[in-house]
Amino acid sequence: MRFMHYSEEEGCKVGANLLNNYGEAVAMVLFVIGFGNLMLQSNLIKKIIGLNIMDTAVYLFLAEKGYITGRAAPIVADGVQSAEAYINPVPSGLVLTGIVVSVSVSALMLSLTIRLYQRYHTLDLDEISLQLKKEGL
Amino acid sequence: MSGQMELEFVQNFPCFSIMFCMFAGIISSAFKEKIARVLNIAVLTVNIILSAAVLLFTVRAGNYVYVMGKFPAPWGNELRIGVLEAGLALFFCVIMLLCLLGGRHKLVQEVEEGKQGLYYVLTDLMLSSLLALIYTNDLFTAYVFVEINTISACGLIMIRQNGRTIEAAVRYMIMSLLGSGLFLVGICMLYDLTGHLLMSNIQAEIGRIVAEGAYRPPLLVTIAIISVGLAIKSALFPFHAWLPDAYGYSTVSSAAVLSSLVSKGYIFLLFKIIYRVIGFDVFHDSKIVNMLFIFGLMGMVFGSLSAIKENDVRRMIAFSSVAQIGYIYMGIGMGTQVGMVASVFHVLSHAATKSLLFISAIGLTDVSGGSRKFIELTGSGYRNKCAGMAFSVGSLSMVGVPMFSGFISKLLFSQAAVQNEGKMLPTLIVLGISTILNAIYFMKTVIRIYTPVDDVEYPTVSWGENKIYAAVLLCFVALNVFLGICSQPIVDLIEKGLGMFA
Amino acid sequence: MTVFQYILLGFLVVCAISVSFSRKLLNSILIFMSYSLVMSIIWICLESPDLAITEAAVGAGVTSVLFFVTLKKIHAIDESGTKDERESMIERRRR
Amino acid sequence: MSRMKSEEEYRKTKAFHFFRWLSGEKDPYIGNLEMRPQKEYMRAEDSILDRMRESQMVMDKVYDTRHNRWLLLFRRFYRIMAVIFCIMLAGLLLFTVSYLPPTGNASNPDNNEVASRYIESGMQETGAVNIVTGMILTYRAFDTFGETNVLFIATCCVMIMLMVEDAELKKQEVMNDRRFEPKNDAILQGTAMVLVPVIFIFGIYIILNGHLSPGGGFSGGATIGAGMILYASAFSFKDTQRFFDEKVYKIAKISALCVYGLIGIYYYVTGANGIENHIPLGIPGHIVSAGIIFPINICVGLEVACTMYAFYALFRRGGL
Repeated sequence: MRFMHYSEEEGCKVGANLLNNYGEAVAMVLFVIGFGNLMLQSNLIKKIIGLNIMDTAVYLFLAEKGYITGRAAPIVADGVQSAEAYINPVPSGLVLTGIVVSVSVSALMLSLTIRLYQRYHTLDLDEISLQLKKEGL
Repeated sequence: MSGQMELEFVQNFPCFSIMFCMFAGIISSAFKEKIARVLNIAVLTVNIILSAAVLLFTVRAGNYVYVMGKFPAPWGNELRIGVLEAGLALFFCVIMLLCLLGGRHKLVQEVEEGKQGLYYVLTDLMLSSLLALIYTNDLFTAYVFVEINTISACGLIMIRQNGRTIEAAVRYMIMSLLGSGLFLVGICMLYDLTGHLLMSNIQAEIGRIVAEGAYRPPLLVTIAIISVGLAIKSALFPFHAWLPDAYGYSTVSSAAVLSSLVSKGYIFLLFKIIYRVIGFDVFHDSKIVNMLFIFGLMGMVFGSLSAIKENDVRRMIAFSSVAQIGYIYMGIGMGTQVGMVASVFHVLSHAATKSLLFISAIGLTDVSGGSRKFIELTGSGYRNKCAGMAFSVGSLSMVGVPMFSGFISKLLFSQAAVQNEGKMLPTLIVLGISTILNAIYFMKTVIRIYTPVDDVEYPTVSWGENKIYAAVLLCFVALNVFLGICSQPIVDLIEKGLGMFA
Repeated sequence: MTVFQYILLGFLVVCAISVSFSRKLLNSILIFMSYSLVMSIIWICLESPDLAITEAAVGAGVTSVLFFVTLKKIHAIDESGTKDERESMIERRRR
Repeated sequence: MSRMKSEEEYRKTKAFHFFRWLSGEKDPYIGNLEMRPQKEYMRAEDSILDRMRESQMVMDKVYDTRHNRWLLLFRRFYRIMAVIFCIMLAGLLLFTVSYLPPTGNASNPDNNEVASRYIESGMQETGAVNIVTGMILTYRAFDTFGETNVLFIATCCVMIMLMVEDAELKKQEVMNDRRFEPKNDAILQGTAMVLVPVIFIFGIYIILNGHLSPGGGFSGGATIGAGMILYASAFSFKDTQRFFDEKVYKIAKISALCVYGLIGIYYYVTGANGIENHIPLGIPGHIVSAGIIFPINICVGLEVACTMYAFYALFRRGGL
């Protein structure tokens, strides 16, 4: 059960699949870019774009995971039903669920942005909190 | 295949309770505020009855698996109901009902007329998502309902529309979206490593992985990512920037529900993941427990310090809930069974006490001209006797005076610390420090509200004027004292449930 | 095919970085729209057409439209939309 | 014997004055010391103004975003820490990816009995030719119902945020809705006249063939919503309200969700209790087949279309 020791001595060298998993690598880079936008950008709209980039990066990761080389899309064509014919359908379902979640979340964030702008005429969250301090609400 | 065998009718109740909440939310979005409120209270009462029946059944017959649909374990969705799940569902329904009843008069004042119906829609859907988070046996279902929970919590914050609440809602959304992004990545990696989404199958696969020794580093990173994501969502110490505004300025029932239920839902999901997905031993062997432990200790101290600095009652209570969440994570971070039991009990006691504090604080501020500053609150305990009594009970329980619930959880925490030799000293020291700090700021408030002031320009409220409010406060106090006095059966129940969990 | 995928993935990264560093909000939203379209093409290459259709309709279609309406609401695309959004905001506050 | 001094001589001596002063009969300085009434201290106006200006300057210095040194320092520190955190996260995730099983490999752990059962017996068990649709609407139906509720609750929150109840505020919103836009653009309207029916038909096709071909409720609903958005932006909202106003929206959305929920609860309960549910699967490949998938696709499509259009309308003019 104690697997920490092994992982520490393996942890120094990077595993072998990095070049093979280039899709996942790009997805993770995109995820971090979106994460950083969501965390660092002062402009709310760019925060929301970063949120969308983050979500789509995760979905790209899932889609890459579902892909199997040389197999077709999971739609039964002329009665062939062997598991060797089609790619893994599960990640597609998960991504289909996730896309709708992300669009609703971004719509909610955009509505909040509109209201904040109509009140304070700025998109910078820190300036908004400073104005709130000033008006001492 | 447990799905195919004949079930008792009681076993359908969890599915029914989730679906009832969703139906209530959907239907009441068509009607006016009055019908929505009646529907909401009816659904909450029905849910209390159903959860109580499920709790009795599980205590009698042990835990069982409920297949949502025709297809059993690795193929379809599942609910898994045990003692702990049923008890927590019952508790959450009771707390939510009391919070909504207690905060209603403020809701009518603070939310504009046409939008009070939507408030009850949000609460219905939030309750359904909480129940689904409690009952579900599937990680991706958990993710979807975490999103529902986040969106409805944001709606509860922003429905009182002033600048503070909208800004707080934006900050809350940003933090919790960072958290859910990390959580989703963790789920995807787990799926990639194990090929399952159902908790039981994932646990079996992880056991095999750890035994074989393949994929150890990604598994470790995955555990870390999931824990950090859920910690961000439940406002662990470094990530609590959104919390004081969100709790301090939203309408009072929202503040009570958020502080007592929403974060607890995420924490319970973390419990489930530790026990049922990753496995307790694997989680205990990883270094993440120490990380959670350290952050919990920091939260206990810094939350209390910033609560001492506040001069606004509701923000002070909000900061103290940062400290209490630190307690819970400290209990998780001990990595022992006893610590887990203490954390679960603290979830219960904190939910009861914090909502009591919020709702009684609103009574005190109402008789002080609506101002939350301490200087205005002087003597308000005499002007609104019932709220003052309830507030002092809550404060005593938070400080950890015997015969109240907070004392029991502190006792359990210290027992867990004594049994864990490595982390005993820091735990006991920080527990003592944060108890002293709690005592400082809560006793300051209690003394302030019971300081007699000669020229009283504010009106005096008697018990009978708002009967529902007084009754809610009495129920909360009774719940608190019940948790404090006959705690042994509850602790036994929690231990039984955690035993069934693994 | 793999070369095509390399190109598209590189385009994704370029889009994401340039979104974060572009100064005008309108440009960043247009770049994000093309990002979604490229993403849906990649999903077609990955043999999942359902995702491609949904992403093209939701991500590239509706989400971008919502972004544009938001920009219009906050007056970032009107006669002052040509200059930097921040300074136009500052001068609006002076008024 | 001492000689007596006369009274008037004695009154001139210093001793007499001294003793008289001691006994307090008379103040020696009275008469030869002038007393002036003291005028009270009065602060000058400009000093008050100076002080107020100073406090104002202090306030500005404290709350000034750009010139407050400590605030800027804190922000820079926060940014640097966040950048470092992001870089560490990137390194960690890439390190993890390098250990994950290889892409496109058929023997990965995620291509296990679950996926193979979905593929091999999915068509017989769900009646859907499109395995993904069959999976998300039959095997994992609970997820999808939760997801539909995510859309619903997001619409509720956007309504709370942007719905304008007040009458003249609403009129004002509608007034400045079309600023900087041509009212009746001939090119746009002509294109919309041609495109909107095509888009609607395409969306309906996607929804109805969701179990036979790529697509399904979500993509088709989003397509129909995009068509409605195009119609509403080419013409005015009045033309849209002729066939889609708030009442229709509420009826459509709530009926769709309720039908979906009823089908779902019937399906869950019968499946869990092992009762045979009486929904025929039909022949795979026909339009009306695949048991519960066909009606659920229609409901989801309706819900998604309503939601997308509602987002747009609420953003544009604070009401449907």
